[in-house]
Amino acid sequence: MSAGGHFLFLIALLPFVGALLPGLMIRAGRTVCAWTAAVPTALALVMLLILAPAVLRGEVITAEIEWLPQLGLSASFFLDGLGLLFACMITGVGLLITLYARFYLSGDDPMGQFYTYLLLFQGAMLGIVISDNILLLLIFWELTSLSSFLLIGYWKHLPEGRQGARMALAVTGAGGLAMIGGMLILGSIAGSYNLTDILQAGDAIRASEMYLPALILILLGAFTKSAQFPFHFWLPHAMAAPTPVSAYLHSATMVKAGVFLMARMWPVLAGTDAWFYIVATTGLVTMVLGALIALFKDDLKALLAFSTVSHLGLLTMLLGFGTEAAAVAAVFHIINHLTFKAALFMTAGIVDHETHTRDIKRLGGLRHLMPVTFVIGTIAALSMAGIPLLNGFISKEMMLEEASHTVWAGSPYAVPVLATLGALLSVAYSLRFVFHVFMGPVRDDYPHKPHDPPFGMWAAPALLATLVVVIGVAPFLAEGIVTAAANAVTGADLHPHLYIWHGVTPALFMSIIAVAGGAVLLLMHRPLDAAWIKAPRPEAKAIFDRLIAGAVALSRSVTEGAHNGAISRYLAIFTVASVTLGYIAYRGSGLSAPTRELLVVPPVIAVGWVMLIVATVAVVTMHHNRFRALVLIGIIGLSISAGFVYLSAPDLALTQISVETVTIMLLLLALHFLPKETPKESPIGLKLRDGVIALAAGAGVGGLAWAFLRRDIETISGYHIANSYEGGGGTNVVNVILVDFRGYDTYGEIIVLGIAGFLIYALMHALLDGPAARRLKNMDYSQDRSRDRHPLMMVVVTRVLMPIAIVVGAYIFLRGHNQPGGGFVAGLVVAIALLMQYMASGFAWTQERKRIEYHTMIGLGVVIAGLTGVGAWFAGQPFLTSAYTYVHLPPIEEFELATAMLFDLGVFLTVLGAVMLMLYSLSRIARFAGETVNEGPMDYDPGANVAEETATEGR
Amino acid sequence: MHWIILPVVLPAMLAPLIGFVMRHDIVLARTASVAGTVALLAVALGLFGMAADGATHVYRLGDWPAPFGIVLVLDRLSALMVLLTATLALMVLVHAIATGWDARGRHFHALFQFQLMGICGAFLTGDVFNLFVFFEVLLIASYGLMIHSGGRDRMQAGLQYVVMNLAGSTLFLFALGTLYASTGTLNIADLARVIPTIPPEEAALVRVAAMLLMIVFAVKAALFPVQFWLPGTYANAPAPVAALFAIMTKVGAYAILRVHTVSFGPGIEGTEDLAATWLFPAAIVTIAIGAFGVLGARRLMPLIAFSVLGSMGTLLIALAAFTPEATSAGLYYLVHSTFAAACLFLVADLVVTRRAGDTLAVRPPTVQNGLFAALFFAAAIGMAGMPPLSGFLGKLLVLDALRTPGTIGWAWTAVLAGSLVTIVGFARAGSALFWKSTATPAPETEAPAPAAASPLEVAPAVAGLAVLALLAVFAGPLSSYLQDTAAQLYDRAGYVTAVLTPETEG
Amino acid sequence: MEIIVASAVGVLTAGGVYLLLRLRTFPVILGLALLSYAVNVFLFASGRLAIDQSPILSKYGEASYTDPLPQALVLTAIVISFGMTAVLVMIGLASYLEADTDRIDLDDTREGEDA
Amino acid sequence: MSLTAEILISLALVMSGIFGFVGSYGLVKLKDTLQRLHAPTKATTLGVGGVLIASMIYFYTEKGHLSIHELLITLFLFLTAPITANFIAKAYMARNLRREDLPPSGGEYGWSIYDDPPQGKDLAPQPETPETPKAP
Amino acid sequence: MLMRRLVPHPLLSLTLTLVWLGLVNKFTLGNLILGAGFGLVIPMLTAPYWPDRPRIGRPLKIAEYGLIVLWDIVVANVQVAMIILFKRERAIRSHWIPVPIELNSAEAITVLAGTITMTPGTVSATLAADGRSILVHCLHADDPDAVRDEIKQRYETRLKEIFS
Amino acid sequence: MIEYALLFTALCYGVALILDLWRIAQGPSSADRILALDTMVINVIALLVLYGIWRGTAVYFEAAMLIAMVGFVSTVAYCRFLLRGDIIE
Ligand code: NA
Ligand code: NA
Repeated sequence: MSAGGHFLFLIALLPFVGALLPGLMIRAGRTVCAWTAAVPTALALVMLLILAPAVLRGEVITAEIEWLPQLGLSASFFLDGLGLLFACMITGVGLLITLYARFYLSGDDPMGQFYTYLLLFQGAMLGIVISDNILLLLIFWELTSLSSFLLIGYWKHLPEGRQGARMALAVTGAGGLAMIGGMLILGSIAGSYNLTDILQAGDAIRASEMYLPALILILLGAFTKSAQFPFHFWLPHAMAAPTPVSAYLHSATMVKAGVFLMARMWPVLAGTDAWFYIVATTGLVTMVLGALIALFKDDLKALLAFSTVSHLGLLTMLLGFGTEAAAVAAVFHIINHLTFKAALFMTAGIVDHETHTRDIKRLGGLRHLMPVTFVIGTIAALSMAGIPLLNGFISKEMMLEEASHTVWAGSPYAVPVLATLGALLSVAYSLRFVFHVFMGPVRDDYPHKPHDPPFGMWAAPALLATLVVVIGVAPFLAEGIVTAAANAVTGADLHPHLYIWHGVTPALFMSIIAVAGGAVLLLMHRPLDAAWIKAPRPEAKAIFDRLIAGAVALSRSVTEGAHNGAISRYLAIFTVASVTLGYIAYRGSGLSAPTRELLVVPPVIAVGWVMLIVATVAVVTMHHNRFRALVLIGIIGLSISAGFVYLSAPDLALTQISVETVTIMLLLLALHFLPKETPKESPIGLKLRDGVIALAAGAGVGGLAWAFLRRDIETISGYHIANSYEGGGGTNVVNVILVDFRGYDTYGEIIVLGIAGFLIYALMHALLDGPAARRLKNMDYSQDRSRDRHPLMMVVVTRVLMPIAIVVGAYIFLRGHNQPGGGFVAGLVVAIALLMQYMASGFAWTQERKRIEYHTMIGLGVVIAGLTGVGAWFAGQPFLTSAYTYVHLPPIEEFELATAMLFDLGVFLTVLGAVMLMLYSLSRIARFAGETVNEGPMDYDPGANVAEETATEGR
Repeated sequence: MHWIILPVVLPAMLAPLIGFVMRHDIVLARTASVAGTVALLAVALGLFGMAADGATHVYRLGDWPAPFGIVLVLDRLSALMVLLTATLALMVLVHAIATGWDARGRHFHALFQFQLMGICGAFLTGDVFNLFVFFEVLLIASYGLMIHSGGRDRMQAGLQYVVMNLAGSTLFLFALGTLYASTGTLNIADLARVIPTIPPEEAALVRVAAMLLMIVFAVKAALFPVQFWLPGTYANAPAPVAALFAIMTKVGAYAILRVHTVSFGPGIEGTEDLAATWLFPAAIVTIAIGAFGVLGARRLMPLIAFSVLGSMGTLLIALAAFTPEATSAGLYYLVHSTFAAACLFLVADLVVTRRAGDTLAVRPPTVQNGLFAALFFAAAIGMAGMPPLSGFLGKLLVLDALRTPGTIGWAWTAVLAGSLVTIVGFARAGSALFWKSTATPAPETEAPAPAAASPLEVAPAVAGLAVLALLAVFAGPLSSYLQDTAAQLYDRAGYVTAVLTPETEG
Repeated sequence: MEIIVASAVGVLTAGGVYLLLRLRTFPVILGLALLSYAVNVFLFASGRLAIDQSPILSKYGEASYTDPLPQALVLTAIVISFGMTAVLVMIGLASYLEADTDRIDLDDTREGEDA
Repeated sequence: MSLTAEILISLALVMSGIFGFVGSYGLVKLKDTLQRLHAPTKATTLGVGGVLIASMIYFYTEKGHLSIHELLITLFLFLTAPITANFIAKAYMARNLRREDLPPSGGEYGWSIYDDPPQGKDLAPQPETPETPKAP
Repeated sequence: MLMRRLVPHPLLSLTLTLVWLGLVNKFTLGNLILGAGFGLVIPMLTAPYWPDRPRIGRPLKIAEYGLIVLWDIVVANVQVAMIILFKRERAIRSHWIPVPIELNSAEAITVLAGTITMTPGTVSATLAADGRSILVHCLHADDPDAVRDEIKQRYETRLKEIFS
Repeated sequence: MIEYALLFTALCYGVALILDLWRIAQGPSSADRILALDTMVINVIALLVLYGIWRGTAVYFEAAMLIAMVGFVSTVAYCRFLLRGDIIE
């Protein structure tokens, strides 16, 4: 870090910190607010001025903090002549704008916000010009786009403001993104993202094959920001911003960022044919075109905006020439343009502020009403026209001089002629600004009676106008900064001299032609204007709007077409993708030779297969009758369970069949509310498509199974078989895996069930609290029903069967560790037993007599399982480590006690609780739907009449 | 030594208690839920510290050696993901409580804790089947959260979400079956040991398994062409839930990263080519879809949802390269995009609940229009990857890491153009919501104006923005941690040794 | 036997996928049920097929056992898919009651003005 | 295993096989649903009984201890078969027959599928008062 | 009364104990104790669902009744099998037979209906709403009244004795 | 001898299953289908017990018993659905 480097951090940081203040200080009044906004700017300026002497001596101030070294991004800053020039411009004009805005903004405008945005923007601009790391520069670059978006859209209620802001953001944002690409390429060629390093690597960069892409991408950024043709159209629309913003962004700062960047990169990128033809040509075209359009703009600010476009073109062209003299001219013109253009914008703002119009056709004669404004405006405008003794003249002469000996594609005339034309047009619109606004007779139809504004408002432009004159008369005063900046741009050691009088050069003649021609054009303005209005020309805004609207419409049709909520299509795509990608993966390699001998198929198994296939096909073909489909599903479940038994998987059989039963119950309960038929609505084409997809999926999965079923592999389960008894204390290896080896899976699994229970309960409440409740109430399920609800026979049999089923559940639970069974199946068996009771005696009656909340059961189950796992900690073992022991209690024979059983108890409780909570929730909905409630265990108990006293017992 | 299991056990024990003990007392439930989440955050920080030294910690559940039992594996990556989850969770939880979302239905806090359990479990496990189980845990909890408080649109969207994920889970099982059938093991480290021993010319089955697994993970990560579920889901979920879901897509990304690096990853002849064939182009298309969606959105919530989609594309484009550099860039972007998305949803919630719906049509300005506008633009800047928030750095890192000739053109174009379209889309939306509204007079007869947002309601969103800023400021140290993380991830031998060697610390 | 199992898985999958692609909630639920049968058998088969070799340790000498691990995995999968199905059924029902239609596709495009 | 046992077992098996077949054959052959109901409820149930008896004898002679859990299945089937038949019959009647198709019950009340049960004082069906869930 | 609460249904308790022994399929003291435990606990837990204990008057008759029914089942099955296998379809004459009953307890009615279903060619299709008659479907009978009378005399009379 | 008897019986039940299947496909009433499914369940139970005898093991007994139990419950549920629509009311 060089001496004074700390100041650089402060300069970069101050505006951002300061941005917080105005918003907070606005309560203290508008003037205080303005002051708080001015302080950081002023401080930054002071620091710059402190550093200035050293920089002017040719020193470069640097400062660096590491930020993201992995990327090559560091918070490093440097200040050379170019940076100093721009930084001073940014802070200096910033101060003036702060002052001006204090008076310009009306009482309704949120001033705090304004200054906040302004400072943010200023910080971003300062960052750009003092960044020593191009990634850092990119960050500030994007920040200028964002903050200018806020500034342009400041008057949110105006559609022009919003649209202008979005347009600016879109165009400059796009350029910025392109520039990211360019900068990353540049960095990788140079091997560093530090500007100081990159500036040393010019030769390497220009020689690289990636030079052209990088150049184009970076220029895209610069051109969009600096409103170069064909990206110039956003700038005039940005004029919807309050005039202080226009004066700042569109004269001094933001639009100059592109120019700055070209100047910054000049030593690295300039000097090639590509550079010359792209940059100089673009600049030239922009200069002429901008000037031409400016001439016919009736809106004062639009006129100035296009004039800015034109001048930016001029600067671009100069930088594009790639000569050192042109670079000097560019640097000098940057200063000059700043002074007169900012003054002009402020003048325009004053006129607008005073007359309530910016329409030139409604103005004229203001010379008498607003003499001060007139003087300021005229000086600035004449400088813009390039009238001698004003600073614009000098730099324009230098420009014409450079143009006069530039050869473009072999032609020595193209550039000089067009440059002169540009200058000529420039004279014309500048004079128009003076004559059509201030000269002529005083009118009596101004929207508002104008007079000169308060001093605070004209002070800033007056100061600038003074500068215009001072530099115009004594240009050598600017030599120091111009030299420093030009040396920074070119990397050479130049000592340019600035004179008012350049001698009789081609430039002088070109200048004379321009002034004379401009005057003539102004005289002919009326007919020309009429012709212009009639002439067909592309309206950039309309094109842009159409472009965006088209993009939006396209996006909309793409996204809405694709994400239209047609889940069947999503699923079809998902299936097709899975099959296709799976197949691609499969085709990428081969298979080993089959090793397994195939098992024979006994006839009964073949029958089972037929059952399964027929039932599946029938489900598919008959699914429109929903109840029938459920019956058919029953066959599938049955055959698969039997198949599991045959294939040595008794646990699977038990689980499959009991789960299936409960599932069918749930489906039946739900089907009660749903339509009983599925309409036949799929067109044949869709069915065909789905059929093909389904067959492909089936073939894929079946083929996969067929492929691996014939091949043996080593698996890890030998360990499980070997350690199940010794280490896990059980002989049912599957169960030991479930509660011990992979007990953690089971833990997750019961949690899934518990959540399902909770979820369904919550959903039931959401339904009953919502509008669906009313629909439910109005549903009529009564038609077509049998009259007996709780038949006597069923009730009686259940009285015996349910306890038996519970014993069976207990049995299955207790033996699970050693024989097929376990907590899960047991839970389902007991749940089915309870279900039997619910079916027999009805929900309300049964529910009244239940002993334990199902929520509690789920909670207990999950907690018990968890605590069993945690218990192992106290033995210094990991979660879910089991222990078991054999207990001998005479007269009972020896039995095993295992913590795994406690875990299984958790499983049991969760399963039972979850299933019951699900059924409970579904039944609650049915109760809500106006179902009646039974109060006795059966429809009619003939015994109750005989022995009434016993019938009421147990209530 | 039991620290590793805590992120799973803690919420898993708390949730049922909240579910059955505190089901009728929202204050108690809130207290417990916040306390639990804070504790989770503390644990996550502890784990983060534990993993920072680069050791791979293995926790053998049931004291069974890998690959026969299930192990939890804590390395830098899983520690990071758990920490990310816990931080996000706390933010979202405070928002849900402050805005009262949690009281608009039953069992919010129980489901929330279960959700955390599932996510943490998925990040910590070292076993693919267990990964499936925890996927299911987090999914079923997410179903509950998704339809929390009910309502027609939400219910229909929830139904689609469930169906899509059930299809995904089915594919997961097909993939696991194929995997076990072709390798005989389920442990990620053991797979990494076994798969290289399969002759490359006989690897068809394991290749299918790898590919199907990738599709499964891609469904979660919302990658083209299995991304369709995301916009409808996120747009219709309660906003805080959508914010929490920001981590859910990352679970998919994490799984791809973990499994397809360690088990099938670079250097394994039979399977290494699979990842790139589809992942990379899919990520490109995903970015495009996300960007188009943002630009074309008619409603705010889908707009944000699409921006999440786009961010997943950007993330996956980095991960698809399967190089340590790109992975570490991707991880930075992952952390960033999680907070950015969450933040955006939280801000949107503040706005939408005070506005008649989330259509991007002009409505009179709400209370605190300026505050909301500022928050929205800040969050949008984060999401669109604009400076000064971390998204810009994330994007730069990703771009910088993708420089191979085959990828650079597509990747850069997609990321940069996607950003542009996204920016334009956000600008349009913000302009309509906050600017245009100022030109709309409030209707004469109006229901009482919605209440202003309390500081507590705004705090989580602001905290999210602060995190984005901090991520940017401390990008250097974070990146170097992430480089170490990626290096550790690509050190497959180290992982395998740590997991499969019996005497390593447990 | 192997071809029986493989073909059964294939047919169940095909049927499941076909129903999964239908437009109403109920057939979709049926489709998922078929798919879950298919996947359970598939997963089970990944341990290869064996007859009369149940993984219940025998006290009498050496015996051969089928691979128990896939069976345990299938059990876990069955339970999980049960929970999921229950939730799906309930959400399907809720969606029907809220929207008064059991179409599973939805039209999510609603009006919104250009900004 | 003694020849007697073998013969007994085989006999029980063959008989049960025949009954099992007859049950399903009746299901196919008989023309009316209610007629069909007779076949499986009896024949099939008995068929299973035969298999179970065979199993008991087999395990007794083979393993030497009396296996009784087959009896449980038998008990279960005998307990449930009447209910099953009853329900299926009612389901059929409710959907396919009208009150007039059946003979009168001869008592005060008609058949339960068509007629409401006698209304006792606490048997009156009444709608549940919708329980408004407590707001949390 | 306490006894009544502790052992609400002694027969059920006995049955459950036997069921347990059947399930474990091994008669040991430990299993008997465990089974008896279940036999005691489970009826206690499920007592609310079986509020009134049926009065069984003549326990010995139960055995007799059981044997008769078992015999009838075997015979019935052979008969039905014959009808199914060999009778031409047109020759089968099915009937609806309403059987008025005098049993009062729900348990008794259930046993009767069950018996009817399991025995010769009859299925009890439904009860009257007041439980005072059973509608029996007869697969094949030349004299429906005879069938009704046999039901009443062979089964109902015995059941009346048992449940009294 | 027992082997042949087992084979014969198994074949009988196999054919029975096919007949049941035919009835399920044929209907015509839902009651017929339920009846046929119930018969199928009982036939499968018989086959499982036969399988147990054939293999000389009691491992498959629980499956048979459980199928008997759930077969009953689901039959009742199907019927209740036809009778009342709501199986638990
Ligand atoms: Na253990
Ligand atoms: Na399990």
